[in-house]
Amino acid sequence: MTATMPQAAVGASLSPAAVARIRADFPILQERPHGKPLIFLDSAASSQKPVQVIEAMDDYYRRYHANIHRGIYHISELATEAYEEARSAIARFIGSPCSAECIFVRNATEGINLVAYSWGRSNVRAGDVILLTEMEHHSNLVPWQMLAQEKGARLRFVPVTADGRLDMNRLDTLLDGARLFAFTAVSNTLGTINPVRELCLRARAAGAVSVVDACQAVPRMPVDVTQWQCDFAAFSSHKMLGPTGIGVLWGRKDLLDAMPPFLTGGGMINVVRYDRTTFADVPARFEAGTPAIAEAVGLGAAVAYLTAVGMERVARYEHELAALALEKLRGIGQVVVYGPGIEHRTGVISITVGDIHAHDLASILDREGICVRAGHHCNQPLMEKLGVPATTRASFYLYNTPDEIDALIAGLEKAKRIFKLT
Amino acid sequence: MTATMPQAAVGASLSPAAVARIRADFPILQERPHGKPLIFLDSAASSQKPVQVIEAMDDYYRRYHANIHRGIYHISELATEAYEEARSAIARFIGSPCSAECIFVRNATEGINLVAYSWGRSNVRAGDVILLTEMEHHSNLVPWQMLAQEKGARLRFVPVTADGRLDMNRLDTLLDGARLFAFTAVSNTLGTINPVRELCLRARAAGAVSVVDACQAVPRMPVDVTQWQCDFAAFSSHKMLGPTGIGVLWGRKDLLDAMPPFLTGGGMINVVRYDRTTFADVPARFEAGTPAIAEAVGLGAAVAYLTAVGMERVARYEHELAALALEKLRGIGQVVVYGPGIEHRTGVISITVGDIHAHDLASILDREGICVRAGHHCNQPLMEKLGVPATTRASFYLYNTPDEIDALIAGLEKAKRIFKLT
Amino acid sequence: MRPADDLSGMDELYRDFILDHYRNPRNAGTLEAPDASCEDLNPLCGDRIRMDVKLHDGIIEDIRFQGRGCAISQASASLLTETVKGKTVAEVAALGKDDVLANLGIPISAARLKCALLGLSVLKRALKL
Amino acid sequence: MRPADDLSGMDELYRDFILDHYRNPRNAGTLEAPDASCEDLNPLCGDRIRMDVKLHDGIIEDIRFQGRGCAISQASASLLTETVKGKTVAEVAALGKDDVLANLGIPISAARLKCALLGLSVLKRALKL
Ligand SMILES: Cc1ncc(COP(=O)(O)O)c(C=O)c1O
Ligand SMILES: Cc1ncc(COP(=O)(O)O)c(C=O)c1O
Repeated sequence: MTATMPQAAVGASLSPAAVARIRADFPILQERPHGKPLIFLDSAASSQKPVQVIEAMDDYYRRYHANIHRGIYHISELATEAYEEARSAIARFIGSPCSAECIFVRNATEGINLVAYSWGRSNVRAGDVILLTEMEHHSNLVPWQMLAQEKGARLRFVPVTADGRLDMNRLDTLLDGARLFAFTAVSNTLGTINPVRELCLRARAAGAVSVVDACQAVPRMPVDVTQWQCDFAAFSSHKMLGPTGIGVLWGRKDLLDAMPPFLTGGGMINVVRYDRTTFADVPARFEAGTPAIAEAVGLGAAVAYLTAVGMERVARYEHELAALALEKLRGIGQVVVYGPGIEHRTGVISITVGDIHAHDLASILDREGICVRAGHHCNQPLMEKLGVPATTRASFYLYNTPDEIDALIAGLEKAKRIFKLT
Repeated sequence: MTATMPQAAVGASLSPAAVARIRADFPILQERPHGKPLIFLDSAASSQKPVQVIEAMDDYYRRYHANIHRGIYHISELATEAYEEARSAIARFIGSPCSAECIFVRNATEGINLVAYSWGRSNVRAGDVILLTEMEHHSNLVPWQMLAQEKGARLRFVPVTADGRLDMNRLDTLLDGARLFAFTAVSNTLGTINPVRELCLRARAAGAVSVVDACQAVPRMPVDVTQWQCDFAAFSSHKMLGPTGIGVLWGRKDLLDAMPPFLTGGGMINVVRYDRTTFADVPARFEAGTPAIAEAVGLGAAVAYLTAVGMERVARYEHELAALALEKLRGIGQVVVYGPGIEHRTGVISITVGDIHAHDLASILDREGICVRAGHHCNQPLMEKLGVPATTRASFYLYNTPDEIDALIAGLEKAKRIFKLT
Repeated sequence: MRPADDLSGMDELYRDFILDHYRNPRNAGTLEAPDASCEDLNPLCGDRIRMDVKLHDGIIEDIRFQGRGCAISQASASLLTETVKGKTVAEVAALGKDDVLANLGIPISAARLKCALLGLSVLKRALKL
Repeated sequence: MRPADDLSGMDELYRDFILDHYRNPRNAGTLEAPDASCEDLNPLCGDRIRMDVKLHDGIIEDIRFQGRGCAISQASASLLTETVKGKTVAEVAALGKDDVLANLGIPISAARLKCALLGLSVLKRALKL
């Protein structure tokens, strides 16, 4: 719906000029919290939005908002088309052969819950094994605890090694007898990039269905669910330049076709009688009630933006920033970096600095205009395992710059002076 | 976040000048589908949005978007405050004594499903009765069918009388032994306004929990859940000038406090271990994952807009439009109006015209720029009972005018000429 | 208030023969012991059509339809029964959206396309195409 | 790159005595057989505090706290234990947000308020206030 697209330079990564042009698309980067330029290093929690996305939703509300699907008038037809076009755009973006495999949900969390309730409750039985990893976000852990508790199934965990990677040696043993293997493509705390395709193939070989938490992968690297060979994948719009209030559950068509509905009500039915109901085909079967229409339009615009920049480039640029940050962090004493070496990670970096608690560190950085996340990152058991109550996490995205990493380093040094650490 | 507010004139209803000023706030009313001015008579499906709402969300994305709750930096604090302020504003708007009673969901449909899954699965047992009415939207019918099926409970229905009202005579008999009574405050097909307070009190007297589908009530009349004496109420933002992608489940605090979680994951936990989890208090317990933050801000702005206009006035004006439309419709031969007399209804009017099918009628009106809904309105069993495959529904809201009703009447007459009806 | 328009544009959408097929559907009813049969509905709008077919040597010897719904869906189904009588199953298989629209000869908006195509889709399902 | 700022503004937030209470908490530890005890955490950030109290005639005779978390939460709890020793339960009941902030004497942002108040809230729960 919006015509202007980012003008990224050609090349392997993003040039400084390309990044400057990208930055110009993000109005929030003009903000000056505490009188300092905003340095946003918390995109792993939620990314900022380019004008293209904001304007696409604006345009929707100003020109063609209407409820979809059942409206026999012009603006309702436009809204329906835009909603379904967004679905198709997302399907193309993640290499899905068929747009009906993309179900709109509120966020990745709801997507995973949908699988746990709909697939899980009708396929997992007492004594079955559900395999997870020790690095899962609460959203890819608690729904499986609930399912295991309801069904009397057992949870197992792929251990995380000392350098923050999955212990692949024990995988086949752990997969033995597993009905389902749910794991994250990228750790939101350690930055670890997991070998998704290998994990999916080994799950399939063991007869387990694979559920990929793609929340940190889809925003920052090329993702192809066909290449991954996964069965389900969930991700959130708000982490990939899109609006809040929408996310996607991707599922293999044959699995989705066989699944009972989860939420029920308007829009997902075939024939309703007072005493019984038959349900619509996917994706409608899983989209009860009026959906997040404007948000789908916004997510479609976000996907168009990322496609125009090129996901290969986004991934390479973020990797460059991560490498730079790791190198500079090595130069500061008392900084501990968690997670694997640069070759296995993306631009999500968790640290601790001496005895400065993460919240204090984040507060000090905030006064410098620097936004980082502090806490357990919805990874409490992993924190426990790492032996820290909390870490401070900086995460980079296509609009960040090397200068901002310098500012982060200067902020950390200032924090050390305040806390009288040498 | 936006300063300008609608300038409604003082008075019992809305004056033509007040309506003109309101209309100026809705950009979409400038559209010209098929070269004709847009006449939007489908607000019962989804309302249009004033600039105040669109701009509040714009402002959020341009100035202070960040993930909420766990962010120790300026814009995250602003986002958290705005999100919680929206919750408080909604609580005040519906007379809730405590903002923690308002849970953000995607839409009314999800709100009702939340009650069915969380309250229903832990409170309804085999043989229990769930009482509904014959005029329920699929979203307040199918979730209860699913629950009844899972638990072996029985559904009963309060009959709809010939003039489209609930048969109150049989209510106490039907309530006998009921665990739960779910009903709509206003029929989205017949326009009937149900006696919510009486229904809730009689449910309570019979020991049944009441669930009010407030989807068509909250947008168009003053609602006070304390006065209603209900236990749960669900409604959608998109029908009350707010954005898509968000809705509210209101629940009595003591009931919510005792309910197990529904969706699980980030943001709704207390302590997570690999093998077990304890959960946060309400409302957080029921808001898993990153919520619809921008949408909450937009809904807050919608509530501010409606409050500034005054819900008494909105209700009276809509009632006046409905009375005018009913009178004019009586003047056209072969028009059948469904639903009760004007004293029991709001501005939602379903009709059939001779043997013209609703879809054909809607297509003809569309060419005149008139947007109406045609079909079963997610009320298939009620349609069956009325003995019609579909109706054409016009619904009015604060931005509609008497002129638009004249245009509707002219459109209906044209349709009759095309179909050669006299 | 806007002036009453003339009927141009809309009589385009609802030409006389469409109304005639709507009110007097051809080949209306059901067949006893059909060789192929299918009933389906468009869940979004509730339009419903049933097709009964009598086959002989791969040729549609007789066909009946029963339905309820809008003028577009019912007229389109009625026209279709006229078109296919005497045709081979292979010829029906080759029929597509364009043939249906050509048959109707009127502009169909995206929202109404499913109405127009319901008859053909039911017939194809009856014939397992 | 931006010039390194001086420490003004931030040493306001982390004055020496705050750091001192953080690193050398007063009344640290637990009590054997306390008359009142409570442990709680702020689930949003994981800060955790336990308070043990020895009461005599409605007076806080002894108090110990144990915790982990940020400088604000731990220093605030440490300061609190000094404040309440020798006070009556009724006096503790009267303590509120303003008293805690006055004790700390530094500006606290909305996001950090829960850290500052955690100690008081745990103590009040221990005393069933
Ligand atoms: C009475 C009633 N209940 C429930 C709904 C469902 O609302 P939503 O689709 O926003 O969940 C609607 C609107 O379609 C309605 O009119
Ligand atoms: C790896 C991972 N999984 C799941 C989530 C949950 O995403 P959301 O809160 O959008 O549902 C997140 C983000 O918080 C994440 O980083």
